[in-house]
Formats: sequence, structure tokens, C-alpha cells
Amino acid sequence: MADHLLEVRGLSVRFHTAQGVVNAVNDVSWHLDRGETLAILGESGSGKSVSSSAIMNLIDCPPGEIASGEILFEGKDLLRMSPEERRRLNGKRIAMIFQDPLSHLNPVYTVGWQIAETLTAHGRPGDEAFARARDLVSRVGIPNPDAAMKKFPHQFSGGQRQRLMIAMALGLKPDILIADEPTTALDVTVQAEILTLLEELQAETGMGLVLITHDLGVVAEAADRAVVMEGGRIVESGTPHDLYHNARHPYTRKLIAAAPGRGDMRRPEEGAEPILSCRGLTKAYGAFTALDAISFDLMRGETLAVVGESGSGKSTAAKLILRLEEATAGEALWHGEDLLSMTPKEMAKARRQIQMVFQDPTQSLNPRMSVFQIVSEPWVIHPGVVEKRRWRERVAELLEQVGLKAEHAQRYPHQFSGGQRQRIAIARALALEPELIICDEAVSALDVSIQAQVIALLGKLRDELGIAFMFIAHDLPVVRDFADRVLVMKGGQIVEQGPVRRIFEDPREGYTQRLLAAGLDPDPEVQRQRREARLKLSA
Amino acid sequence: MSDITAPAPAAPNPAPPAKSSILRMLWADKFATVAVVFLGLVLLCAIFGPLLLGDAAGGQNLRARNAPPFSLERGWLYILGGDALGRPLLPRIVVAAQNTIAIAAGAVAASFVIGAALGLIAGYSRRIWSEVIMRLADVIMSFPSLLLAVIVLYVLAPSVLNLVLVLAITRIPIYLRTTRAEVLEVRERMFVQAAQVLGASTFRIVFRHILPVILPTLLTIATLDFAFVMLAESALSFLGIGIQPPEITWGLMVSQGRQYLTSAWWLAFWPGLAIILTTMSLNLLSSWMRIALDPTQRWRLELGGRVNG
Amino acid sequence: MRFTGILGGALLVSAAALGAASAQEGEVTIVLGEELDLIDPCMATRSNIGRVVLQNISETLTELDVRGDAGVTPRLATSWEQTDDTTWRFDLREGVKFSDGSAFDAGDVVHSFERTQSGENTCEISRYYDGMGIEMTAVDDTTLEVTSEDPQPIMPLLMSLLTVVPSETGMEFTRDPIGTGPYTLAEWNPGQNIRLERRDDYWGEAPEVTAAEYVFRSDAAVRAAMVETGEADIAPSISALEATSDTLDKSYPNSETVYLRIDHEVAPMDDERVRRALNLAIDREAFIGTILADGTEVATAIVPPTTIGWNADVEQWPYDPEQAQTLLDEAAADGVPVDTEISLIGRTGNFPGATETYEAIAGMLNDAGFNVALQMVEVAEHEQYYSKPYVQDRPILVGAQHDNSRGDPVFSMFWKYDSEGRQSGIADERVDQLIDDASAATGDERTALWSELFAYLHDEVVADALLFHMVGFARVAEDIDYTPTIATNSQLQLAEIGLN
Amino acid sequence: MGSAQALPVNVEGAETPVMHKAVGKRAISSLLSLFGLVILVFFLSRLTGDPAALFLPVDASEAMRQNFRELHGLNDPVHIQFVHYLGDLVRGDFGDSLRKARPALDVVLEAFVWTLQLAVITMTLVTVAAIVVGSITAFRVGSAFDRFASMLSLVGASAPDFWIAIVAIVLFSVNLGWVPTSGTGTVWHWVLPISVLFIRPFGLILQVVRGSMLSALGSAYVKTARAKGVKNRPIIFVHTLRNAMLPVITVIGDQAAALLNGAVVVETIFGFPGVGKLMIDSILQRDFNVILAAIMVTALAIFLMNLLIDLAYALLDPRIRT
Repeated sequence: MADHLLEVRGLSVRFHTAQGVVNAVNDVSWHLDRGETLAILGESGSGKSVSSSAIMNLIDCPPGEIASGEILFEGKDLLRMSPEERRRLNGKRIAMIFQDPLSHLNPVYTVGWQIAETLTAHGRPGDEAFARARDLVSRVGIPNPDAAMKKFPHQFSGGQRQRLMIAMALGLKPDILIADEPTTALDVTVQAEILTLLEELQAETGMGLVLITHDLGVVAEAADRAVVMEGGRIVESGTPHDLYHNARHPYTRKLIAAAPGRGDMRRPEEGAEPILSCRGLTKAYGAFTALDAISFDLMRGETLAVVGESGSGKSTAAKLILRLEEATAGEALWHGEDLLSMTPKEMAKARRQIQMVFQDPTQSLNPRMSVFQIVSEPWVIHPGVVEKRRWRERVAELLEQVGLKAEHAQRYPHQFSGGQRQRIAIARALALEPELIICDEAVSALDVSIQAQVIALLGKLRDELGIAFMFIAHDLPVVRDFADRVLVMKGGQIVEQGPVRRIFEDPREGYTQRLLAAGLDPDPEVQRQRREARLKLSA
Repeated sequence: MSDITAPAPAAPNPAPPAKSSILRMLWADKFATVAVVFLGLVLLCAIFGPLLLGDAAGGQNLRARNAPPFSLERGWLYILGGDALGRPLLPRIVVAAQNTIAIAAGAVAASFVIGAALGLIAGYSRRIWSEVIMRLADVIMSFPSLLLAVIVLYVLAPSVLNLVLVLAITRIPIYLRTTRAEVLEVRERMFVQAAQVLGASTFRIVFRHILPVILPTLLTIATLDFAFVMLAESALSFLGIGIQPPEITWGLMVSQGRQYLTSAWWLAFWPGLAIILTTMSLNLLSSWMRIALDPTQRWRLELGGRVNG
Repeated sequence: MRFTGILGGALLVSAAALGAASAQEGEVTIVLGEELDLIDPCMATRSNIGRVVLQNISETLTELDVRGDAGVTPRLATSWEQTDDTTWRFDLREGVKFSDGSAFDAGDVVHSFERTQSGENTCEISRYYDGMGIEMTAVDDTTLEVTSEDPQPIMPLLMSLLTVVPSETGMEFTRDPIGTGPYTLAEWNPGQNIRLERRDDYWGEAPEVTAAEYVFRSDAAVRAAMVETGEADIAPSISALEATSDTLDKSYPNSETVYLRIDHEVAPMDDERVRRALNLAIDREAFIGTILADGTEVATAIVPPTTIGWNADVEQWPYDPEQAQTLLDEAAADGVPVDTEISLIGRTGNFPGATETYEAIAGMLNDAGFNVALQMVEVAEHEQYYSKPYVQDRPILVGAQHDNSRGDPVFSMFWKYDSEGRQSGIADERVDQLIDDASAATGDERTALWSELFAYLHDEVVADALLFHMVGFARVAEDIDYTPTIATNSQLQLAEIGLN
Repeated sequence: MGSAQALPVNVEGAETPVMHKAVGKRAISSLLSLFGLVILVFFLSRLTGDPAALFLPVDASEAMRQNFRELHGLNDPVHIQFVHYLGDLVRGDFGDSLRKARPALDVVLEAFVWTLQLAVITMTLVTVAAIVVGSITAFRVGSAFDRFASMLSLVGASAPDFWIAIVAIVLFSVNLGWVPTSGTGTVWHWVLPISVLFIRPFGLILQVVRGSMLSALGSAYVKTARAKGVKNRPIIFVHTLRNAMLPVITVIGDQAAALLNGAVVVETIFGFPGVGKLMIDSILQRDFNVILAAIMVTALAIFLMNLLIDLAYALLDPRIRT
């Protein structure tokens, strides 16, 4: 059918890598009509972004190469056009926005200039372009647009930058907007706002929207149709409702099953004694107070979730307790002794009992150490915990405990996938048999299916070893499945705290309510209700 | 999590560089291969040269004075010609390799070790030491190296060891500043925090976690610096305050031969060529190392010639 | 980029600042090897200063004839006579004017002399009058009386070194030299050039050259190239290697003598046989025409053959390594530590081919059975070894070059051979006596005494290892008529340059 | 072939330049370093022998030597000499040259003007050439031009400069007669010294530009620009170059500092009256006051240049400004 706005037919793209040729996408076909939103759903490595890169002529060759297929825009094959012809389409007829707007905006030019460039690149005179840019900045909801035009990307928040990217993409009212993970790494409330903005703009211009995402919630919220990709192939397509309720392909089903936030909620044990008590914990950077006198208890064997948007101070709290940064005021009593006033020697001892798992396992594991060296390092530092001759055996045990194989010990971190690396980090944290593990966004960087596995692993360890967790996260559904108690933070203060069921079912503070309403549910029906609730809240 | 940033993120990453894979990566870069072969040859000359050809290089023969090259009349030792005292150039170049390489290697090694150590301290300690060390580096940087050379060589007599001392001191700031800058960056990385959480000592963090990460950068600089030091040594010889006869280095040979440039070009040309080829090889090696030691760039080499379009 | 714009602007400004210079008729450009730190006439005995100043800007009372054999000839003095043992009277030329217009008289000479003796400067000329107790009096405007403590038979020759400045000249070094010479200093751009221009009111015959520009290049190859490319007209000293042109290059004995100074106090050099062996082991002839230029002569004295008293009968050392070996063996048999390592100290860049020369000598000595280690040092360090107090922790041979173009050995012998001499390696009563006697003697007696001293030093004391009288090469452009002389090392009279 | 290609390397370990407020702090710490330097040079240089022996002829009498030392205050104990020196320095008196009998500062400034011109002209040419050639090589990675330029710059940067200088004189002045051999005077006199000085920094900066451009061309904002439909030329020269300049500026600064310190070898061969030649002459002749004045003048120049570099950083990168 030639009357689709955009049609990808049998597209195959391959990349040359050290391992040989990898088929990034294989015989992929989809189409988009005017005014429609198509979601391309997939996890990392599924090839979900490759076809859009091919549309925009952004595949570098080498190492990438289009092996076969055609991309028809208004019936004309893009792949047969000259680079110059394609350049004329880019930005004018087909526009694109990306994940991580900070790195996708040129750091050294004003945003006004960059937005106007979309127009000047296609021959519009400069003053007209700037006037239009100003209107766009205003339209996407940036306050004080005249001043904003003269600012640089680093002077905006993440959400604002994404709005600016959208403004940039829409300068010439393109027929198609491709949004590649536009809301990943944004806070939930901001995510909802951006999606709403995209929807409004689509209604205004009637453009077709391609939404590339790994999040079923985004699909449920925004998409008219969706294709599911795995390993470079489309495994299933349909409306969000169909996909969610009548998924045929096992992979789709697996994805849906892995979506967090629908299990039973836990009930905290009564009468457990606190092992960690923070009182008036404060951290100030000059005039800015990152953490404002927070107090809380953490019980033995309990999982305390700390939730909040970026900048709420939740990670700062963890760093203060672990003395990665020095607190300005307050105390953190560990079994009655103040961690914050311990001598380095006492602290070294206390560290045996409190371990941490970081957000990004790629960065928290030293790339130049083998898994064996990483996992056994705690024993080098704390001699006497495990006898040296037993190290090999114990590393093997720990690896198996976290679902890896004993023979993995000889490999290096970069040889593992993200989820596996996080398991290694967990094994390292377990090596000292701590009482408390602080997880700082430990699963937020992982794909949903992997995330589910890691959460399950942590749950298992909690049950088997009686370890307490301080679970820092911005992702509410994960918290709902895993935590005993929840602590909601905003602007360096605790807004609300209580048992997980109470927080999720009966949030008392407006902020908590907004946070919950902004979350996206994978079930289109649930999401529709939630959206209505959200609109009501904001009205 | 955008898929096009890396060709195939999900694909397992290549194995760590084992010996064979290093060789394979080297083979993938033909320039680097040639460079390494040449450097190996130079190294052999440096080690065994004086042993094998020491006598031939010292034997004067005023009749073979400025003997032109490419003539086998006086035997193969004179293939590159003879110098102003009729000593054959080929063995002299081979023998001079020892001093040349010893000076460069000694200076680079010494400045590397001292500069990196000071840089680690300056980068990791937040205290006054950092400030003191950086000021010290400033002082060394602005201390005229020629004056330093004159002082050291005057007070301590010109010898290979003292020349190494001079050159090492002047190169320390390079390593110091680089190390410090890198440490400041690496110390903020997550795995350093992870080690802190484990309770690792400062010593362990610096030497076990930070140093290995910055080592490739330092090694790359060291190869470049090796070339630089060779040129600096020859410039000192030219100015008359470097190594002096009867010791020989390539730099000295060039500077002695320069006055014959119009009448007997080969006196300065061959040792000059040796310097150029060696520094070039080091430069090539260093560009290769920049890629080979960087896990995110290594694929370029592991791809080998296949993508060669 | 704004940044490069700024730099670009700077480029234009500096490019515009470079004026163009072009040579005029009658002008010559002379390229020297070493820049002038000072241009004070009282420093004119320093060769690079002398080449610019001596007899060009500043004149002396007398002048040594180096082109003929007229000996000491009149310049600012018209005649002189010895009135008693210790007194000389000079009649001065009348009608001479300094370039500032003031008239030249005896008072100026007195002042010039006193100026060299002043503690407020470090005039180099004064060393020639050191310890003589010279006093000058202006009898009248044109008559000068010079007295000394001891008889000074060479007073007229000594007066060929005293540059005359006006009596208004201050004691501190001047940067604006005023003289009676045919030229005045017109321009001095330190580091770049010095320009002399011809005076119209010179007392003598007007020279052909109207103006001279001096430029400085430390590299001999560059100096030679400049004459070849026409950028310079005269390069008074280029290296023999560069002297490849028959038409342009002229050799001249440059009054420099190269020798190895021996400290007779340190074993094994305290043994005469060892010193003889040393001299026998060096194949001096082999250097000539190879490392050193053709025309270089084997030395038998520390002064060149044109000096009075130079002894033609002294025979140069033959090259006889066997004999050297034998002598060494004999010495060794008597317990002389001939195996001791001897340091041969050479100075880098002392003369063209210095390093090769010393390398070759070290090679020859080692072949003959000595244990010599060559050590090439820069000038300041060389001075440590060359002058007293000596380094005596090991036997040392100091390779050095001595310049005497003054025609009389008196300017050399005390320093190099008297037991009090600053660079003397010997302490020999007879030598001391001969130096004293010869210095005081006149005429044939003086010549005879010096000759006796040379023979004694060479054949009996074996004071040192004399090597070569050097030759220098000047490159002179084709349209310039200039013949270098033995004095070219210390002066370059523009009046002697002819233009074709 | 993508192998011998240089990727950006942090050659001198660029520190993030700090802005306006830091200038004062920077000045103080530079002053501190300079003071340390002066102390070090003052005392160490006096270890290297007696200037009297070098200034005066070898057969000068002891009285003359004594007089020379007296005149220049070299008879006092070294620490007293230092106190005197500092006292004079505070009054702006850098002392007299021991050899030239004139203020050391005058001598140095005269020479420094030449070096400054040489450095500014050379670095301007190097910067422009390296940026243009480097950008082209980065954009055409692996092309014949890329390989040729990289190889040539490598050869040039590997050769001893005195060797190049003399060959250049023989070839271009003597044999071809295109330019004067040496000296100053006309614009043509500058051609050879600048060309010889040009070679090494050009090779180095070219490599850095190329590497920096390569990584900038692969950056996310270039992808955005391509998605916007921006043409290649503005992508290279507007989007990429300004970002790629940041590491380049650091290297330019280091190279310029090296030139300001005096291109000793080139100045010596070409008889160029710059501060490098002055420095080596003063060192060999132990003209202490000139050495010290030269060090202080160049240190000040380098300090000012570093401020300029910081300014350039701020001009190029708004993130530093705020």
C-alpha cells in the first residue's frame, strides 16, 4: 500500500563488529499514517532504534550498512535518494528527538540559535527563524522564553531540555516526528508532562509520531499502535490493548509479566529493633541545603525504600551514612554508635556490616579487575573474614548465589551484560555478609526483564540471609513490589513515610499522590484511569 | 539505551587482550607493525651493538675520512660511509643506539615514575600537599632546561647518567600534571566509591584502582615523550652542553656532522635518519596504543582489515 | 573565530614593522661569529670588539705592520724615542679631531690610559700594562711622556694596543664610542647589527668603504653561505670545511696556536720521558689537510713564526710511536705510574674541528700505550682546568688555543711558562730568568733570548705538547678587495678594503 | 583502515580552566612559583663557576678579577647577594648585565620583542593550518589526504630542528636563493625561522585537532544537527570545530609557552636576536642577572598567555563562563 505516510519494508541493517557481522535489524516492516502514534517497543539490543536511524540517514557506514529493504516516504524510497535530497527532508519533513537531550544539544551554542538553525538550515531567513524559535520555546512551556533563547543547554533542567529538543524538531512543522526514548531518565512527573506535550502538539499539527521506547507504560499512555521488537526482528504488533491483553508471542508475554508493580505488597514486621537510626541528618553545600535534618529508623531485616525525584536528596542520605561525604550536622546511629563521628579505624570495621550496590554496574566495577578480584577484594581489605585458601571456593559460592556461574570468576566486567554486572556487584556486597545493603537506584538502569530478575534475587537474599535493605529508587512500581516501608522525599526533606501498603493505597500528602498518579501503568485500561486522575489532580 | 550509539551493545564484548590478541591487533595496523619491528631492531642494537661493533666504531682511519656511502671498497662496515676521523658510520650508529636509547629510556622511566607518584599524591590528597606539588611542578616547568643542563653537567660532569637526570627533571611536570588531572577525574568514578564502601585504604584505592586506569594514558604519553627526549638530547648536543665525545649518541653524531653538511652530507644524514625513524616509530606505536589500550576503541583494531573500504 | 582574528591582526602589525634594507654603493656587510656585548674602545683587544672598533672607530698611537715587516709604525704618534731607561717620549699628530669634533691632544692619551686602569670598569687592555708601573704625562698638547718602573723596550709596541678616547669620556663602559678613526658608530641594534659610517673630517686619507654593516651569526656554515648568497661581503672567519671556493676563500695564519698544557707536578707527567713519549705519539702531520685545514703548521713554539725570536732551529717532534712506547716502558720500569688514566680536556667549539682533533689525539695516545680519557667541556668548565689553581687529583692534559698576533712573545711567555703564570704548567728557574731577561732586553739580544727560551722549553723541559699554528679562512665577495692577515683575528681595518 | 589514526589524547593533562574569580588566586600562586624559581635559579646558577673568569681574558691578573667581582657585588656571601638582589628587584631594578654593562631588563626586553613576534606569527600560522588540515583529515578519515598529511606531519615532528634548519638554509637560500639565509631585516628573513619552528607544533596540534574532531564528529549533537538537516560544512566548522577546539587550545597554549621560552636552536642558527639565544648565551657566559630577568619576563608572558587561554576557553565554552 503506497498511501501510508511512511513505510518501512523488509529493512535489514547489519553492523560490522569484532565478532563479525551482526544483523541489527532483520527484515523489519512497519508503517505510519498521518496523525497516528506508532510505538516501537523493545529492550536494549532489540534494534528498535535502527530503523529510525536508517530513516534519518544517521547510520554510519562503516560500521553499519543497509543490506536490503526500502523506506518509502510518501511513496518515494529514501534509500534511493541522494544525500542532499535526504538532508532536505531531515528536520523539514521528518524530525527526530532523542533520549538524553543534554548530550544531543550542542553545549556551546544558545538554545535559541540551535532551534532557529532548523529553519535557517532549510533556507529561512535568520530573523524569521529567531521569531519562530521564540514562539516555539514559548509553546513548549519554557518560562520567560526571551531569556531562555539566550541561555545554553546546561542552564536548563532535564525536562526543559527535552522540551527544547521538541521545539527544535517542530520548527518546520514536520510530517513525522521520531522520538527515541524521549522520557527515559526523566522523573515520572516530567515524563508525564512531556508525553502530554507531544500529544498536544500532534493534535495541533496532525503529524505522525514514532515513539521508540522500552517502557510498556509509555506505550499504554501514548500509542495508537505498537510493534514489539526482539533481536532485530518484529515479533508482534497491534494496538496497546490487544498486545497487553492478548499477547501471542512469548516474548511479549514475558515483557508484560516482568512489568513491576502488580505483585503482593509486603507487610513490615512488628516490633523489630532499629539497627540504623538517623537523627537530623543534614548536608549543606554552601547556601544550598541538599539534605535538611531528616530522621528515620531502619529495622533489622527490613527493606526501607527511599523514593523521590532527582534532587530530592535520597542519594545524599546514603552517601552521608557511608561517609562517602561528610555530613554537615546530625547523627547516624549504627547499633547505637554514631557512624558520623567514628574514627577511620572504627569506620573500617563498621563498613564490613554496611555495603552498597550502585546504580550503574558498568561504572561501579573496576574494568581492569577480574570478577574474582572484584568479589574477593573485600577479603583483601578485611583480612580474617575468609581464609585465603577458601577464597576461590567462596567466590564460586557467591557467584552461584547471585545466579552466575563459578567459571565466570576469571572474566572481566565488560564481558557481561548489564544485569549480570549488577549481580557481580551484589555478590561483592554479599562477600562480607553485611547486615545492611544500601541499593542506590540499583535496578533503574536495567531492562524490565532483567530488573525483575535482580529484584527477585534481592528478595531471595533478604529472605534467606535476613539482610536489611535501604532501597533508593525513583521507580514506584519496583518499590511497591519490594519494600516493607516507604519514605517519600522532596527537596531534601521527608514528605511522608509509612508501610508500603499505606503509602500506595492511601497517600496522604499531595506530593505522594501526584507522584503515584504520574507513574505509567502497562495496562492501557488502568493507565487511562490514572491519566484521568492525574489531569484531575493538576486541574 | 539508544541502539545506534554502539554497533551491538548486547553482543558480548571482546575478551581482554591476551598475548595473541595483542599481536593480532598489532598486525591489524601495518604501520604499527613495521614500527614495532623497527623499534625491536633498535633495541637489539642498543643491547648488543657495543659488544659486537664497539671496536669497529672506535677505530680511526684518517684515510677513510668522510668516505662516501654505498661503496663496499672498504668493507661492508663502510656501507654508510665514514666520518671525519674515518670511522665507519654504520657501526657507530649501531653503537650509539645504546647511549641514545639509555638516555631516552632512563629519562622517560625516571620522570614517569616520579611524576606519576607525585601526581597521584597531588590528585588524591586534598590537602596542602597537592598545592605544594603543583607549585613545584610550575617551578620545574619554568626552569630553563638549558640552565638546568649546564648546572647539572657543570657541577656533576657530563655523563649519560647526569644527562638522564637533567632530562628526567624537565619532563616530570608532564606526567605530574597528567596524572593529577586524571586522578581528579577517576577518583570521582563509581568504582572508587565502591572501594571506599568496602573500606579500602587510600593506598589501595590509589594503587589498585586508580593507577591501573590511568596507566594507558601515561604509557601513551611516555612513548611520545621518548621521542621528545631523544630530540631534546640531540638539541643539547648541538648547543654543546649535552653528551660529549668520546661518548656517542645519534644526536651528537648529527650535531658533529652538521658542519660537513655541504661536503659530506652522510655524516649528519644517517644518524638523523635513525632519530627520525625511531621517533616516527614511537609516534606510530603511541597512536596504536591509544586505540589498543582503550576498550571502547579497541574494536577498530579487532575489526582488522575487514571494514577496510 | 575571534581568537584567531586577534592573532591575525598581530601578524599584520609585525609584518608591517619589518622594514626593508638594501645595500648602497660603497657599503660592505661583514658577518662575525660572535655578537658584541660591549663596544667600548678599552675592550678592543677582545677580538670580536677589535674587529669593529680597532683603527676604525678608535685609533692607537702606534700600529704593528702585519702586511709588511716595517715593525711598529706611526698612527696617532708621528715619532717616538727612548729618553732614558725607563722613559719614552711620543710626539703626537697634529690636527687630529675626534668624531665629536673635539681636538686630539696628549691629555686624551693620558686619560685613555688612566681609564683603562680605573677600578670603575673592567677594561681588558689594562692587562698588557699590568705590573709595569706605567705613568703618562702630557708634556704639551703634542708631546707625551711615558715612564715605567723597569725598562720597557717594547713600549712603542705596547702603545699599539691603547685605544684613544677623548678626555671627557667617563670611566664606566660607554655605548657610544668616540674616536679619531675614519669611521663613527652610526647605529647599534643589539643582536642584529652594528653600522659604521665614514667620517668626512678624518685626518688621514679617506678610505674607499663609505659604510660598514656588521651582523652576527654563530654558525660558520651560515656565515659562509651569506657571502655566497650576497647577503654579506666579508666573513672573516669561516671553517676550513666551508672554505671550498677558490675564488672567494682566502686563508691566513690566524695567530692561534693549539697545544696541550701539561701540569708537571702530577705523576706520570712529572717524568720527562713520559712527556717525550706524549709528544712522539702524536702524528701531527696527519691532521693537516684532513681535520685541520691545509696551511696549518706544526708548532714548535706557542707563538706563531712571525713573532720575534721564533726559533727556526727547533725541530718539530717526529711521529714515532715505537720510540714513545719504549720511553713509556722505561718510565714504567722505574716505577712511574704510566698506566694512570690521564684526562684530556678539550673545549667544545674552541676551533673548527676541535672535537675531532681531540678525539684523534686521544686515539693516537692510547695507541701508543697511554691511558687517555677524553673529556670535552664548555668554556666555563674549561677555564676551571686551564687556569690556576689546577685540579690535581689526576693527571690532566688541557687542550687549549693561544692567540698572539702582537709580534712579541712577551704577551705570551709569562702567563704560559713562568712559575707564577696563571696557565703555566712548569716551574723552572731558568725559564723564569729567561723570561725576565728577554722582556727587558731590546734588539737582537731580545730576539736571541726568546729563541733560547723556545728551544729550551721545547727540547729540554718538554714543557707541553705543542701542536699547530692554525690558519683561518675568510670568505670575501668577488667585488671586494681584501686580503686577510695574521691580525684579522683581532682587527679588521675597513680602510684596507678595496672595492672593485 | 582506521588504525594508525590518532584519537584525542590529553597530552598535558588539561585542567579545567577556572574563570575570573580565580585570576587573583592564580596570580598569587604564580607569583609564589616565580619566587621559588628565582631563589632556585639565583643560588644554583652561582654554583656553576665564576663569571669573572669568563668575562676577562685568561691571562687577566687576579687584581682585575677581584675588581670585576667587586664591581658586580660578587664578592659578598651568596645569601647577602640575594638580599641585595631582592631589594633591587622590589624597586624594579633587575640589575645590570655582567657582560653588557647595561640594565639586564633592557637586554631581555629587546630580545623578548623578537621572540614574541616570532611566537605569535608562528603560532597563528600553526593554529590556522593545523585546524584546517586537521578538520579535513578528520572528516575524510582514511583518505589519501589524511594519510599523507598525518605521515608528513609525523616525519616533520620527528626530525631534529637544527638539522632541518641547516638543510633548509643550504637548500632554499644557497642553492635556490629564494630567501635570505639568516638574520633580520625584511619580511623574507622571517620565512625560514618560522617555517622551521612551524613544523613540530604543527604536527602535534594537527594530531590533536584530528583526534578531537573525530570524537566531536561522533558526538550526539552532531547527530542532532544531521537530523535537523544541517549541511556538512556547517556541521564541521560550526557545530564540531568549536567543541573540538577545547582540548586543542590547551596544546596550543603549551606549544606557545615553549616558543615564548625561546626557540633556542632556531634562534641560534638563524642569528635571530630572540630571548632563547640570549638565554643560552647568558647561561654559557654566566650572566646571572640576564638569566634571572629573562626567566621573570618569560614567566610573566606565559602567565598572561595562560590567562588568554582561559579567556579563549570561556569564549568557546559557555559552560565555563557560568
